[in-house]
Amino acid sequence: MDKLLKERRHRLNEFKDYLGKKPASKHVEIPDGIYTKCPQCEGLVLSSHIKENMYVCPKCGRHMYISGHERLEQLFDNGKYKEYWSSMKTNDPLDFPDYDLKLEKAKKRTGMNDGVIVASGRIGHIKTVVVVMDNHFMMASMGTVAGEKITRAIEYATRKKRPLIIFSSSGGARMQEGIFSLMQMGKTCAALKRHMNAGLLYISYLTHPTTGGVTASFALLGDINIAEPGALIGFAGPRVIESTLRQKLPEGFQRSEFLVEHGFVDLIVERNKSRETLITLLHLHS
Amino acid sequence: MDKLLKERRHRLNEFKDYLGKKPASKHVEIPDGIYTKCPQCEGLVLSSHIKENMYVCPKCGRHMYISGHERLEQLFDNGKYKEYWSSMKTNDPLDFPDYDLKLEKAKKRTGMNDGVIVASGRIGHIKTVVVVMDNHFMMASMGTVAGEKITRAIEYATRKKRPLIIFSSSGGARMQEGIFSLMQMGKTCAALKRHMNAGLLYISYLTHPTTGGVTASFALLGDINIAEPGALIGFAGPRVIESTLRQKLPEGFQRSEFLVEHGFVDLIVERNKSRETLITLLHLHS
Amino acid sequence: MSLKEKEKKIKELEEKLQRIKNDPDLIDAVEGKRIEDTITRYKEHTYSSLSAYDRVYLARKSERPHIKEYIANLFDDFIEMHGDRFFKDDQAIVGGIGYFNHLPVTVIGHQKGRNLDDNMKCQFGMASPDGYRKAMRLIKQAEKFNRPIITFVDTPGAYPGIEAEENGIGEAIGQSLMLLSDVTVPVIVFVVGEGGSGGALAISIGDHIAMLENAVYSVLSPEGFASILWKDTKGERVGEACEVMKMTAKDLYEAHIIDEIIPEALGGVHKDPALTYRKIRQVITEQLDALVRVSKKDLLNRRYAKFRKIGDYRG
Amino acid sequence: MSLKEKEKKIKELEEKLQRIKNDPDLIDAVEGKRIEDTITRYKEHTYSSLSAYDRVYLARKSERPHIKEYIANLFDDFIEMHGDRFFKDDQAIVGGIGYFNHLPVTVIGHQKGRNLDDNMKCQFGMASPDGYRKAMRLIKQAEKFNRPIITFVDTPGAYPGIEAEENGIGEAIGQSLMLLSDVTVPVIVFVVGEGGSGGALAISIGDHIAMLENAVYSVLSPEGFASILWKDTKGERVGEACEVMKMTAKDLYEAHIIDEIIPEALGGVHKDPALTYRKIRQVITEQLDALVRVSKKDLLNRRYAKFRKIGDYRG
Ligand SMILES: [Zn+2]
Ligand SMILES: [Zn+2]
Repeated sequence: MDKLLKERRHRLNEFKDYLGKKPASKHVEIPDGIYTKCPQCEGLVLSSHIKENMYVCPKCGRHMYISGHERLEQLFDNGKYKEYWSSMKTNDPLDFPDYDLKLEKAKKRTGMNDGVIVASGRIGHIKTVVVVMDNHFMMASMGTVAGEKITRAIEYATRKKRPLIIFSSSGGARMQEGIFSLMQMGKTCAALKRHMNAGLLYISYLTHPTTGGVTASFALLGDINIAEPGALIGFAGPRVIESTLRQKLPEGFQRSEFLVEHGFVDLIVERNKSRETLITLLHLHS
Repeated sequence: MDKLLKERRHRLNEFKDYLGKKPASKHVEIPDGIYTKCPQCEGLVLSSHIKENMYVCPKCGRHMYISGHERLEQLFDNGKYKEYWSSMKTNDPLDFPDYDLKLEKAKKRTGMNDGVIVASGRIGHIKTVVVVMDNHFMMASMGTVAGEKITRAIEYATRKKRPLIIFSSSGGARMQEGIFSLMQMGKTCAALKRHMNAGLLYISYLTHPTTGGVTASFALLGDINIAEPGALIGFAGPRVIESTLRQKLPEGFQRSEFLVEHGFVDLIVERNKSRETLITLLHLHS
Repeated sequence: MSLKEKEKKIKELEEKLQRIKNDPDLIDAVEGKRIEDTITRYKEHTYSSLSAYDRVYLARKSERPHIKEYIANLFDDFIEMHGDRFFKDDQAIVGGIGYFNHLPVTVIGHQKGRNLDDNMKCQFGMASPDGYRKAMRLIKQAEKFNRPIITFVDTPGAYPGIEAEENGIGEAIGQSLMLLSDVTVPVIVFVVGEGGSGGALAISIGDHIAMLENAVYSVLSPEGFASILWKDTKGERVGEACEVMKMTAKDLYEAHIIDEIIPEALGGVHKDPALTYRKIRQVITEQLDALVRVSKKDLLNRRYAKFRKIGDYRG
Repeated sequence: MSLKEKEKKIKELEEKLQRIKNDPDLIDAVEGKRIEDTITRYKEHTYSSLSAYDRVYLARKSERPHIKEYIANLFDDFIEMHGDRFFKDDQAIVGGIGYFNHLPVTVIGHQKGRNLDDNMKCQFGMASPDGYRKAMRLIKQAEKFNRPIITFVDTPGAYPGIEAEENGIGEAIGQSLMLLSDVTVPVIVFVVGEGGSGGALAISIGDHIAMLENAVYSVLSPEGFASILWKDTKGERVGEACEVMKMTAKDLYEAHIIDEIIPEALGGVHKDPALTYRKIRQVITEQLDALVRVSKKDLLNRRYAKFRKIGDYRG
């Protein structure tokens, strides 16, 4: 048992490494007017071009980080939407050391109070509730604020009989809120069941990276699951698994294409086809 | 494509071999008063002992053929049950050459008009509808008579709000009735759905061998699936698969234990525990 | 002469005629017309007296339209959905959502490949449990959103393999039969090629079953049938099996197993797919028009009765 | 001194006392009693001042009763059911039907092994998707037959492996959460050992959540927590993590995450399991008595509200 624990500790350490360092897309800063190096093909592209191209590398198609609000602007008709509950903040239920400082830093960096944005507006004329997880805010990990906002978004969609789209991207449950974070998984899924029972459409849109407690709650439960190309989607992080099994993982493990092959994602949609595809799907279900 | 067809032909030929020769238990005749050689351990056992032991080899536990009526006698309280629709006969819908002769022969051998027996009575005081497939009648293959009798049994159970137990054993669809046999799969499953919708218990009891169209219709759809030890249960016959793949099949492939391991059978119950287990289950659901 | 040989002869004649036509020295218009008429008469004769065995040959022709062509020609804005949410995305079954006219429908069908590569990917249209579980997921989704379901059947049968057995191919087919028998939306079935065994039946429980003129539908392939019942391993009695099995659209229509026969062009649907698409379109229009008016309860009761009555027994 | 070391010391003292007692030359009755009292006081002191870290140590003790012991001691005529009907029978989850008093109930729980062989079979209680899908099958069955569900939670977390990811461990946990949140029969949850992460939560959505005195329940193991948040790879801050995570029964009761704490014998449930079984039996009796009176609608609304309200935010 001790050995197991040691191993587990080791694994989780690696997981931390992964969470802290991996998502290369997170660190691609795109200042206007200069060149940006694509983390995949290493090509140099004018930053303004990348932005125009919805943060997809025009050379290799790599889907890089796009902020939540930019995504919403590109998605809604005329870029217009209403945001909800943006001022919600956590009460830090565990009174966790230095958590307030971390939150403050994330807020300064992103201008948001949490990594979850809830929006409502029209997409192809159809009133739709949209949730976006912006992983520039503490990896968009799910604490009580994320859980509450997502739950309210789902309940709002159910009440108004509207379709729901959730763009997932998350490091999983927010450690600093402990068990309260874990419980958000149950809370969001319970709300989702009521949305489903009402015969309403839920499209889960998985983006890079979606792991842990978000993967294991609402992210794979869509009537339709869509993924962006090459996104990492899994429960346990690849390094955790690799170090547990002490063997190389198969090529493309836990990437969008792998999830299609294994039956968990319906379709992979490139970002520039996103709005068009969603409009078709919303209309097919309206 | 020609090669595929040739291969398919070859496979099916092997399947026929299997259907015609394999089920060793089928050919173990047990005349009273003399010794019988167990097809598994090859031990010699007094035939009367085997009969007393419900046709289970006392040396190695091999479950041999037991006639439908003997099974029913051992199952119902005081061995008492009412049989239904025993006089039903096929009209030979394809007017198939020599089918009438085959039926006549099977009837002479078994005293039955078809391999399916429908019975009703009390098991542990609980009124229960029971179907037994007796493979001494043309491998208990499912033609229009079997399909109709099973459907009526299910409908009767639904109407009377009674639990249903089906002891499967079959070579699959009855070839001589062509498409009419195939359609019995849909018919029985449709009836089963209504039994299920009524919140009633269906126990599927799989015995050696259960293959083809019976495996692919009602046999694996039980609320609880029970199998006798060592029974062959599969859709395609093992020889068909072996000759398609040109490789040895894994040890124990398609046997009861294999089905438990792969998640399709709840429990393996030895024949002498059969009545006791069913009584417990019926009571738990009454 | 087998249909295959006759078709070869027709092809040769047509090529000869083409050569003659292109050479003004060799022929005048009248003679050309006479040769052409002869060919036409021969074709008409050939295809108006097809044996059941000939139909099997036509039904299996790889030139016939496959599911993706039916989808492209009958539905708009089709989006294919993937995966069973358990294990795999089986390419032997294709499914998705699209518009028929302006009505959203769910489309599900077997997929055969045209070349060896495709054949391997979709296992010659022989689906595994994951294929039927994908179909079931889409059927439940259709029910949730009250979308009619249209299926296209074209398979030699379910896949016979180790993994298919491990993952419960029998259970998957049984579940599919049970689910379709009770799904509260209209289900329209088209048997467009080979309707083989339980693998075909699994997506063929519906309110209206139509079959293409040269399609076949049977409990087992005629080769398997001859082999099992007559120990015919050399394929000598396959033709006889085709006849005795009553597996053609006409036989099945007469036996009240199917509801309608969809005409094909002379020589098979692939000679003029548009003709058949038009007819299929008409059938879907008529059927949806009628079926969407029926209450859910009546729909289920009628579907139940439709399969319930199939049998031929006495006593 | 860690609890492990203290327990070692207690064991040594008790063995010594035993040796002394068995040798009449060495001791008189009075002195024996005095030594015994000293040991008892030391034990009482030790176990009445347990740190969160100590609880984690106790919660993971392999001597604690496992699911099969709970089943054997609380239910009659239990029949274990196997398999998910898709892929496998995962030994990390045990489920079946039995009587509680005379009421049929469905019992589901994680299974840890006691020896290495068992550990391997049931992956130390870390379930794969097939385990959660087996649980879901039994939950739906319980709903069909209107049977209350009782779960026993004891897992370090879901299994982190290639096959588990391939087969959708995340999807399976999510589905399980969704299903339990809406199942129309009473669900009573007992966290009896380690309640680790999503793998524990997946079968912990219920109407009444009870936790054994020394059980723990957390978003992640304290080792993982310290490692992720404090980059503590040597386990130096695990004790601190245990405190800050608020993972003990008492912490969770105060945070209104759980509804009740079930007492354990001094030194842990394994020292006197009967005491804890009696208490669990009493909780089930009381809860079933109350819950079966509630209408299905109210049951679901209350369960929804129970989880809905968990959070701590402003604005
Ligand atoms: Zn690039
Ligand atoms: Zn023997």
